[in-house]
Amino acid sequence: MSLFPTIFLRLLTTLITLFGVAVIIFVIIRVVPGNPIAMMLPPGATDADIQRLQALYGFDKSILEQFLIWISDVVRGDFGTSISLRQPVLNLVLERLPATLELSIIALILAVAIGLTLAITGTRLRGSRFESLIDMTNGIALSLPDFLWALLLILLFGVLWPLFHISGRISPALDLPFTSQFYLFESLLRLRLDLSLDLLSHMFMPALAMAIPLAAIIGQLLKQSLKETMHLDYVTLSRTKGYSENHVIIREALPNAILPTLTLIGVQFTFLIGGTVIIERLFSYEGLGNMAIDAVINRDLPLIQGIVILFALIFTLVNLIVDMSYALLNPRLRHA
Amino acid sequence: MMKPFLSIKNLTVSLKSSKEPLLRSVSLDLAAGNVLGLVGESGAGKSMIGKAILGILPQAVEITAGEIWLNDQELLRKPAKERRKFIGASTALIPQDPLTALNPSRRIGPQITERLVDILDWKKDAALARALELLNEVQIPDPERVMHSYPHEISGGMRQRILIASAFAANPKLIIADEPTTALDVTVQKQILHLIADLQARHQTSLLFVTHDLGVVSKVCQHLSVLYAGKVIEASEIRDFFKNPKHPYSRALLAATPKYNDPASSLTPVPEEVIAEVEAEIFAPRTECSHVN
Amino acid sequence: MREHRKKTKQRLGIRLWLSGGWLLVLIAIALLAPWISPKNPLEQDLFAARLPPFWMAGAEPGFWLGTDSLGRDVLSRILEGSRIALLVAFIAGTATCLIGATLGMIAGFYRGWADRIISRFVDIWMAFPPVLFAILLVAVIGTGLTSIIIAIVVIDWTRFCRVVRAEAMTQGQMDYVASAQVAGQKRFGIMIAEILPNVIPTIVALLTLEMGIAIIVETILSFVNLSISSDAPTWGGMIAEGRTSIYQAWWVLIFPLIVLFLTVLSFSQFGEGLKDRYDPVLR
Amino acid sequence: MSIDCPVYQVQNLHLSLADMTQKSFFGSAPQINILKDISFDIMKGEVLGIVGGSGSGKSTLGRTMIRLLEPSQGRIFFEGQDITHLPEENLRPLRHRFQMIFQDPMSSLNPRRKVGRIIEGPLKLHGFDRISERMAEALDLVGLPRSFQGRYPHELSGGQRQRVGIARAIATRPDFILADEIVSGLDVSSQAQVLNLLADLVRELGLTLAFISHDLAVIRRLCSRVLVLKHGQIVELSTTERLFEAPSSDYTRELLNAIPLPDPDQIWATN
Repeated sequence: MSLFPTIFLRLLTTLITLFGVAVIIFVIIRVVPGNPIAMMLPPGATDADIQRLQALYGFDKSILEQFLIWISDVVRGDFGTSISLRQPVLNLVLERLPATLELSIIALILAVAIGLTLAITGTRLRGSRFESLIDMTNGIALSLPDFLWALLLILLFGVLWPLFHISGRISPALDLPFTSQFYLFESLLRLRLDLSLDLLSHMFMPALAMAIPLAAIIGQLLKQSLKETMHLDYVTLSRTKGYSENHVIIREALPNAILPTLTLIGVQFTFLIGGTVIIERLFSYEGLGNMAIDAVINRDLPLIQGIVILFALIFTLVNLIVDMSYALLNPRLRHA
Repeated sequence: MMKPFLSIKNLTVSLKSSKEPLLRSVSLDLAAGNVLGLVGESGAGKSMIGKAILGILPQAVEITAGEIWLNDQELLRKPAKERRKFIGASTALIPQDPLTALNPSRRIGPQITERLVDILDWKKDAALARALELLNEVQIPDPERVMHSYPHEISGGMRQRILIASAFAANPKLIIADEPTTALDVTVQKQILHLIADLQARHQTSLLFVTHDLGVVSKVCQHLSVLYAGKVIEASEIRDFFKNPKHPYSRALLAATPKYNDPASSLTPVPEEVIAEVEAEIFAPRTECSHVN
Repeated sequence: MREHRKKTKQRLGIRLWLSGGWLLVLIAIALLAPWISPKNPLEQDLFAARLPPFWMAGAEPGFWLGTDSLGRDVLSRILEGSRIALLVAFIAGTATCLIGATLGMIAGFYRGWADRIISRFVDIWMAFPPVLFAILLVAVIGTGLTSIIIAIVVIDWTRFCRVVRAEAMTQGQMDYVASAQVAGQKRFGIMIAEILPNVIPTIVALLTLEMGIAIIVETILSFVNLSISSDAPTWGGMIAEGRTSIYQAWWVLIFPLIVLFLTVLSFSQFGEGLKDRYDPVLR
Repeated sequence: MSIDCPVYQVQNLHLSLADMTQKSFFGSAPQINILKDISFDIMKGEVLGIVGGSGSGKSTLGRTMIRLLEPSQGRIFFEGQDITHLPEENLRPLRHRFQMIFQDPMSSLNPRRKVGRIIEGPLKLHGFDRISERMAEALDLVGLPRSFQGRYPHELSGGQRQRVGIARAIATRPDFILADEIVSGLDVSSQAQVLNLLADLVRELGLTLAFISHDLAVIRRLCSRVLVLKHGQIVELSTTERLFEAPSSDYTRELLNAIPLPDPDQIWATN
């Protein structure tokens, strides 16, 4: 299939997915039992207050009308104003997003690094006792979610051997010279390594908690894919040419074995970002996830809708990038 | 007889886990410039011998006894790194399945020249020239374009030619062909077999040819060894073998091989008693096998 | 080969027995909780607040694993909490499995429009961060056991759907499916008689994994205090409370965490163990 | 159905499939025609060999005859009845009268069903009586011990699994069996056993067979007539004797000359 139609097809499905998310989130809040406005007001509110608010937020119109108004605003970037924080949703979200993105990227780097080493050492030691050891650790890491790993890490490195920080994003005492919300990247750019170190020591535990299950999945899948590739003739051929085992694994088998894992990393990266919701809460890390939970507890509908749409946007974008890079990296598709 | 370039003495290979032998003290010699066929049904262990020589035995299998002499050097006692380099420099493999024998994410050119440059320390352009020369020798149209293209852009038969060119490019002393034409159509197989035979004669390379097809062996090899369950049950010169095979199993195998021009003696199943006899011989205490001359 | 296979079979057997054993213990505890728990899990006693476990100094007899900041016995609350955890695990796990696997089979076997629609829904679902979706659902529907179960089913059916669909698709291309068609079997008959038996081992492994995940989701929900009901003791509630007083009373967090850890691990390993033990192809 | 009426009559058969790799988003995928104007008959008790290289369309022809694929043009008569575009419901009652044996014994037997139940499958579907008896008979006919009915496919050898495939096909005593490259995956000795078994079954049960293979020596052993396919077209259709003694088409000659016989003195030069 030549590249152009695939890209067009992919964009179309992305739009459908986004639209689907918008419809579902919009409907869930309004159609499900319980009046959204009543949920938001403190218990003592009178009927008059409820009526007034309904008119203000346009809840008195039909669902479809409300949806159309809301969609037209969203397309123009206006996500409405948050009820509990009384600020435009977009600003709130954009202010907190960098923290979550940085955390997810660090987690991804950790996961890929651990997963890669697990897979390569597993393949290198295949057939030995160590291999079954690696498989077992992989199995355990895989079956326990990030939430449990976070609690374990908090206990181990927060209480027993307090090596890392277990709450907050940066030590409050430090003065922050940052202009953007991307503290980590900016601290690196400004070569303020002391700040970077402090940030990292705050981010390491939550990132590691998120990274362990993903590393296990990558490790298992890549090891399986590597094992299959190792049986193929071109790998055996390379061995007979006199190359060392490491050369054969890294130069011949890995580039082909990594391709299927790439798509998985793309999909799992979006789960990773989703995972920040609870992890940020556990580590009281001021990211988008933490704000999302408060928004739900305060029944702040516009903010909830804004965050969910944004998450969906990130998800579809990441998937699009992964699919495109898969096509470019894989020579067979590139020349289609 | 010329000094054998390859000489295997009582090679025994068995499964690491259950110690079940896959090769039972196999001995064979291959003179320089000669072609030896290894024949047998699947599971007889014929390709295991090739793998043992090249040091690419599967993970679950190990060599428990025997020696492999290549160009007067014993391989099994060599330290791993030295052995790997020595095998890389003096032998080559023609694999069975052309579809998986070329790395799909790399261009064809480097897959031919890399061994010359990395292992044999040739200069880059010498390696390039050698590769182009061999691609011509295997009658590949427009070798420049082929060097730059990816494996998926080339047909199965053509890929097998490239693999043969790549094997001969390093002018190895020994080439092991592991069922090189089993995956090809019969018409393409004929061209490939002729190609291998011509190149072998021209470069005077010793060739170990592994196949299950007695027809192919009769066309390409000068000597053959017949294997059953990891044991060489008969070794002889080609014409003697096809005139009167000595071992009952060899005779039964010949009768079982399909021959379109003689339906009467084609595809007759191997009788039970022959199987019983050869099994008894293999699992009996080690008597010197009379049929090996 | 015989001896080799026996060795691997032993190793797998251990995994099955260990995980199965823990789950049996847990079920027994859940059933007998009211009778075997030493103290009343809800009874508060501010004078006995934050007592350490029995082996530490300042422990009180009878409070084996110590008490939380309101003086409630940690051990009894864990035993009581196991009821809700297992209830959620079995009901939510099976419901998610039934819905997800059926949709996955239909999409993977019949392909065509069914596949396109179901896959589109899976894509949309995967665009939602699962935890946020769960919290939102429970917040909107209101807390309680049924709403938690609905939340788990609504989020996690895609896990089954994706895996079962892929498995059904690979099995669909095998010749034995064409052979059943040649024998004159209806499409639906082929799905049930030919494809399903080959997909069941994967479904069983996923089902037990899903039970473990259901407990985790319940724990997360009670962590953000959207749990079943404010007073009923749940592991998640204890962990949430333990997290806040982690420096003063670490045991309030550790013991429910260990129990949760072992339970979720046993659920995932039990499924794998069952599959290795009873799947004819692997035996 | 009168005796002299052929089991199969294939008239001007065409079949083209969409080439999904070239499918652009807008239009439908370009069609490649795989079978081009194929016509032949198969008489009762006959064994017709269908031979050709890979990509010649021989497997597609076989699957179209038993309606696993629907032809684009032309007609197929089975025992006088036109089954070309018969919908699946009407085809179903006929299905037990034409059966198929598959090439890959690993993928053609359901790995999680016992051998006994695999053979009983078609019998149950079409409401045969004495089902377990017929299954045991089928096992005897293919030379497998009756105790095998309790085993799983992965506990059998390649040759044994292929015999289970044959037992399943003959259990309903069909009027026609399609054998698609059933010996290509086997060793020479089990090839010989399976082919002998098939020859006996054709004689004993009076089966009509279409035998697909790329190996002419196997065709000569078993078939009374041979149809040679190249790129979806019939290049030769003649009795086995005439085909081997005096092949009329160049392609058949090329195929014959390409086969390496187990005889060092055979002249085998490339033409």
